[in-house]
Amino acid sequence: MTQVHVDVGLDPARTDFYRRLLRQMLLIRRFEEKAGEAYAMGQIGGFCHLYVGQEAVAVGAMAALRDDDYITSSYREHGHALARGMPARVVMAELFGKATGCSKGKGGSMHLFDAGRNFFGGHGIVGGQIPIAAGAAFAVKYRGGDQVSLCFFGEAAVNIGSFHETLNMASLWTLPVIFLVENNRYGMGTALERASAIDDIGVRASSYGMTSEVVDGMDVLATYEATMRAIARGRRDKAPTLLDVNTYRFVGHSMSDASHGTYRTLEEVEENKKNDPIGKFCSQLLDGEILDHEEVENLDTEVIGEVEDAVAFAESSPDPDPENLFADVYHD
Amino acid sequence: MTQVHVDVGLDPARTDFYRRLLRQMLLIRRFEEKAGEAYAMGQIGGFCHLYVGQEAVAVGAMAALRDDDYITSSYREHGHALARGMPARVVMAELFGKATGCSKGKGGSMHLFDAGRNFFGGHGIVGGQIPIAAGAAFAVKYRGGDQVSLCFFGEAAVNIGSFHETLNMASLWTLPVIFLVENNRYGMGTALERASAIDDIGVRASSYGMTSEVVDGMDVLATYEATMRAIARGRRDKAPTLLDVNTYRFVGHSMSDASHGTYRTLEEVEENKKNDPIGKFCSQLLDGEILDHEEVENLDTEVIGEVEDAVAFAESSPDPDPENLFADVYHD
Amino acid sequence: MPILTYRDALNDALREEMERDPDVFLMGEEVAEYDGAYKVSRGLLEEFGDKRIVDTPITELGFTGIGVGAAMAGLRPVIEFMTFNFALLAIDQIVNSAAKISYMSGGQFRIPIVFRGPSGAALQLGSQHSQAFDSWYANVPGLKVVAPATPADAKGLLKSSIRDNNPVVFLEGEMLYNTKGEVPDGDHLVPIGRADIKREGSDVTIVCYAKTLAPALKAADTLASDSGISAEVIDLRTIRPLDTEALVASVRKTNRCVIVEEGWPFSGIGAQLVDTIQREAFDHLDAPLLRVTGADVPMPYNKKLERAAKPTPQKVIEAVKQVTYST
Amino acid sequence: MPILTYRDALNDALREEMERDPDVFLMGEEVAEYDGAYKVSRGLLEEFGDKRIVDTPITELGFTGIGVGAAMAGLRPVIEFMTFNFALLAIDQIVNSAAKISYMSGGQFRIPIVFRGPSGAALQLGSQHSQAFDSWYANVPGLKVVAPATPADAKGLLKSSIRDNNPVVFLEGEMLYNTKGEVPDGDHLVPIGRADIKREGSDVTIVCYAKTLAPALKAADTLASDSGISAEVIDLRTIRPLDTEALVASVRKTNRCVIVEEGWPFSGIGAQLVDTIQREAFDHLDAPLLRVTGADVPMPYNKKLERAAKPTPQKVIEAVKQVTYST
Ligand SMILES: Cc1ncc(C[n+]2csc(CCOP(=O)(O)OP(=O)(O)O)c2C)c(N)n1
Ligand SMILES: Cc1ncc(C[n+]2csc(CCOP(=O)(O)OP(=O)(O)O)c2C)c(N)n1
Ligand SMILES: [Mg+2]
Ligand SMILES: [Mg+2]
Repeated sequence: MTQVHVDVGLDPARTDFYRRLLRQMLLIRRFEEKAGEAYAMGQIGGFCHLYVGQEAVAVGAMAALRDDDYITSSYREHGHALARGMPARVVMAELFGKATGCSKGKGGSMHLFDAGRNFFGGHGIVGGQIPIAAGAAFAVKYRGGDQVSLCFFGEAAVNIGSFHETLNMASLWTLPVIFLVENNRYGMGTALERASAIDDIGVRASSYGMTSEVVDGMDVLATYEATMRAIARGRRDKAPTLLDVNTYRFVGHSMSDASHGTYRTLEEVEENKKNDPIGKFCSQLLDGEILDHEEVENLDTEVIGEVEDAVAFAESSPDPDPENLFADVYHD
Repeated sequence: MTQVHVDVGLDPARTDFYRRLLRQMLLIRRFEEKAGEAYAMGQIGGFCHLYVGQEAVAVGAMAALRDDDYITSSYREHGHALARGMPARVVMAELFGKATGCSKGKGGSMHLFDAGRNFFGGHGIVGGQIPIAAGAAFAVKYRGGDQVSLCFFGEAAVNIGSFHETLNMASLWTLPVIFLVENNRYGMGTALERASAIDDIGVRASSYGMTSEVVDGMDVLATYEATMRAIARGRRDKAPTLLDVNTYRFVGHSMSDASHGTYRTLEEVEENKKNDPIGKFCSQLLDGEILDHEEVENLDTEVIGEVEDAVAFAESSPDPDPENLFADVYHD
Repeated sequence: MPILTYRDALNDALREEMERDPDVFLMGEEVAEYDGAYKVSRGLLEEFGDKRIVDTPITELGFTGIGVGAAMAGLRPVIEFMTFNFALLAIDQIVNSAAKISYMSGGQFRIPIVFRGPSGAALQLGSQHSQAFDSWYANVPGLKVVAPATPADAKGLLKSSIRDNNPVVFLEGEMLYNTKGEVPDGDHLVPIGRADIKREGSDVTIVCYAKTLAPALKAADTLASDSGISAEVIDLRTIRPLDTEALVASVRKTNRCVIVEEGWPFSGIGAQLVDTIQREAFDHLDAPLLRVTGADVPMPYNKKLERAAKPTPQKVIEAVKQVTYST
Repeated sequence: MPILTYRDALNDALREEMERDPDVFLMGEEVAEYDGAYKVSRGLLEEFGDKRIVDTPITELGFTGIGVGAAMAGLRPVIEFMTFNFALLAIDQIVNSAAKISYMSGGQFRIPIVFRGPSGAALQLGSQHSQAFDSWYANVPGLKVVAPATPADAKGLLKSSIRDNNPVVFLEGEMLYNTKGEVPDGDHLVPIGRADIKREGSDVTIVCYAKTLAPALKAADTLASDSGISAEVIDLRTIRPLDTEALVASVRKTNRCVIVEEGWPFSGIGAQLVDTIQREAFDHLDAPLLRVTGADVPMPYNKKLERAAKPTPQKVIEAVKQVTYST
């Protein structure tokens, strides 16, 4: 694997782009905070895996994609859905299980889908989405298109069989798929090094003759740039890439897991929070005089409004009609 | 991975050992020839995967083991069973489906077992035996023993999930298991390079921080030595090893597959036959004046007799009692 | 009508559907260069090239998931399992992805995919290669399960399955591939979800499908000639959705029923048929419903034991005699 | 008798059997340092150390196979699936290795292994996390299948399962872990293969197990108080081997039967019970056997839809009224 250090000096001409990135990260952060509250109030049920701390990954990577590219993710996919442009309303409504949710209330937090945006879900079985993503890439190549398929999964998924089987085929068949490992160092309560014989995930890629890159996933622009490079390989050469994107979740694995105590210390979490991807990017933008404090405040106010609107929308939306229990199992 | 070239000059003091190796290889060859005939005559049914050409692998590797070590294999395991010292009679009787077979006629060609010799089978699902072998190694370590667990599988099995999952755990937990890839270059009709993104199997091991070695599997002594080195790592450090043992099957994948035509040429097969592990070892022994022609002839006559006896035993053995259909499903 | 083997009928179905729709492709182990482990795809590589006839590594879980992803992106994959025994490794993708993505997404995605290959026992392949998980697939909402017994049904149902917009588990039989039968010319389609009366009768209904049609018909012949018992033989053809109407109509007529299946007894297909029939035709039953199933053991290798473990005409005859109280 | 939660009863069973037999160990995801995803193994790491309480990577297929190999080598593994949903990835090793190696080897090997964890739906976990494959496991010769409903049965059956010399699939329930009940002191063992009458009655038999005991008992209470119908509630406790005798005895007495299960209807556990009961007690049945099952859909996330998809006391009551013709 190669660690590429690119000096991404901020370019004032790209202010709109930076603003959009920041806005998306803020939106995800505020969304997740609200989702946590709604969960505590019993408005959201089941498992709920928040994305707090990892925002730069979804936002940076997704910003590099075209509208016709494909995305596949795990159960920790609220951030990916929002970064892909799914309205906060339909995402929140899905978390609330409402008929207006993106999956009509049938999917829930772990199963967000948006066919129109090529957002292929929201999968609950660890590793389940990996071959699916390669399948989308297979279809691209089959049709002679130049889209790529971006697959998000956690570092704990690299130990499961489907990862191995899929990476081999993706490389063998040169499929335009990007395997983006969100390496937040824990799979539930298990630290990477307690589950993987080697902790350099890039070495795994070399087993398949695949290019890999280590990426600072707390840096939205670094993530964007690395994804752009992977996309170039995908569109041009149809070659797959593995990105080992280092990040950290500031919260527990799911709503029923404490953020620290059992498997990591408060100090560790606090230490990592100093590296908050949003705070860092904000500072960069302020220091580079790309945005000023007021603009940042305004963005935050805006997204808070958007999230509140989403909650109001979700709250006021109807449950699915009981009649619909049997719909959507089969298509004509 | 490392390719170790050891100059195994023949040592006359080890004549008995060499004779045993040659005898076992000859036994397997003659056994398989007879099995092929018996299959053609309908005395053996189902799938039957012969080991002709690969004899040096089973014999060399098994010679390095102690009686209390563990062995696990695939459906192509007649050679392993014989090299482990299972009597030709009970192996042939099992192929014939007789009550006197090692698995009482219930297992057949693909499911040879011998609990007394720690021969853990005979598995028909590609990759199925790999975690089982690691499980035996787990038990060794659990009990503080110093046995090793030797697992045979084909090169096509390295692409399947269970290979990946198991190698990671074996390395992570330092289990004394030897993953012996019988790399005969084809999985049924699929050449290695059409199924694996990279054809250097040793690189796979590096993904798990595991030592690997490429071995000339047409050389029984080289295979023996490499296995000895792997065993040393296993007994001493409880460390697993992957051996990429290069070999070739001179016959079709199973009795229903032609030896050449579809996926490999007659020339290729003939070319490889020049490298016959038995012929080569014979020459070595003759050239080194370890054995003379007559001794070799005698050995061959002996094993032919043993195989004929095995066939006679199998032919004259009874079928399992129909009453036994329901036995052995459960233990008290 | 031309006489074809079951194998060639399937081959024709694949060829015709691939010609008809460029989105259809076939993927699996040895399907291309080797022409298929059981030669069902013979000649297709030559005709359609390796873009559409795709050899895979031994990675059932992986290539099944790739099929699902390709289907979500709009293709119509046909996934061949060399045998359905190996599909156990892929069953997570079949059940958790193929069968559920439509529902979980609120109907946004359809997964038009066919999983096909031989199921159940052939001859002396031993425990790990002789299993019929038909009832497992039929248990799963979101899947359709099809299991043709004749060349004509094989062709017509495979074509319908490929055109279906849902995941279809299509169960063939190694022992059926060489069997022959008339197959209608042209674009022969058999609808999914319809059973077929393969022999009319009035005294007892024998329900069967796929490999068990042969012993059922044989038993019916013997019963007619030896005991004057007139058996109606219903071939399910589709297991899910079940053609309840056809079943119930026949049992209402005959008042007796024997169900023949290859799989293990506990919660097998026959158990569901018993449940359905006793519920829908309770007052019409003159005897308990009986089942002839594979023996409740892993399949033994020995030929005689294996025969003893399989459904046979003799076992069907005995069951029929029992339900007709003619023993 | 002390009152324990189902969770603590399981914890006690594990602890006692591990103390009793050094060959018993527990392996699975998060069982050790995290004390178990559902805390069933709480405190065991501290007590027994990481040699015997083993955290694994996310590799269901791999660690299940490792368990089988360890069992062949003489250990007695307890394999925890965080939930049985994930066991689908391991089902090849459960079926093709654990269940068959004894038979395929002519009885040379025994595989004393327990596969345990929560099965079926909890609350709003969605389609992929809310499945009951009980009937699949029960379909397989070579496996035993146990599914306790109460803390006492949980403890007694887990201890028996660990001592059993065969692979046992031990189905728990996330919704049961917090339920409380009396658990006998000391070395409390419940034999595998025996159903238990949890409530005596004379008008109808309600068969249930695990999570469906609660709605069955609730329905029975309501039926007694509101309609004067006396329901006998039989808790299977073990699904395979089935306690046919107990079932048939009850139905011969009540002449009517309703079966309640969490899983999907097609070829579910209830289908097998119907088959068995109608065969063994045909002349005693005054009405068709009815089943209350999970709805034939992937589990929806929405709370109301989910409730509509699950067996409820109300649905049991309706079925009972139907079979007693009291609607
Ligand atoms: C096959 C499977 N096994 C176990 C689980 C339970 N589980 C859910 S998430 C998780 C940890 C995954 O960690 P990682 O892949 O690193 O992703 P992260 O949660 O950190 O985003 C586990 C064990 C599961 N969903 N699927
Ligand atoms: C999971 C699985 N998929 C497919 C098969 C069918 N099959 C049997 S052997 C084989 C090829 C295996 O090749 P390799 O591992 O190289 O071993 P070899 O036969 O060369 O000894 C295949 C595809 C199987 N038995 N199991
Ligand atoms: Mg993680
Ligand atoms: Mg090979």
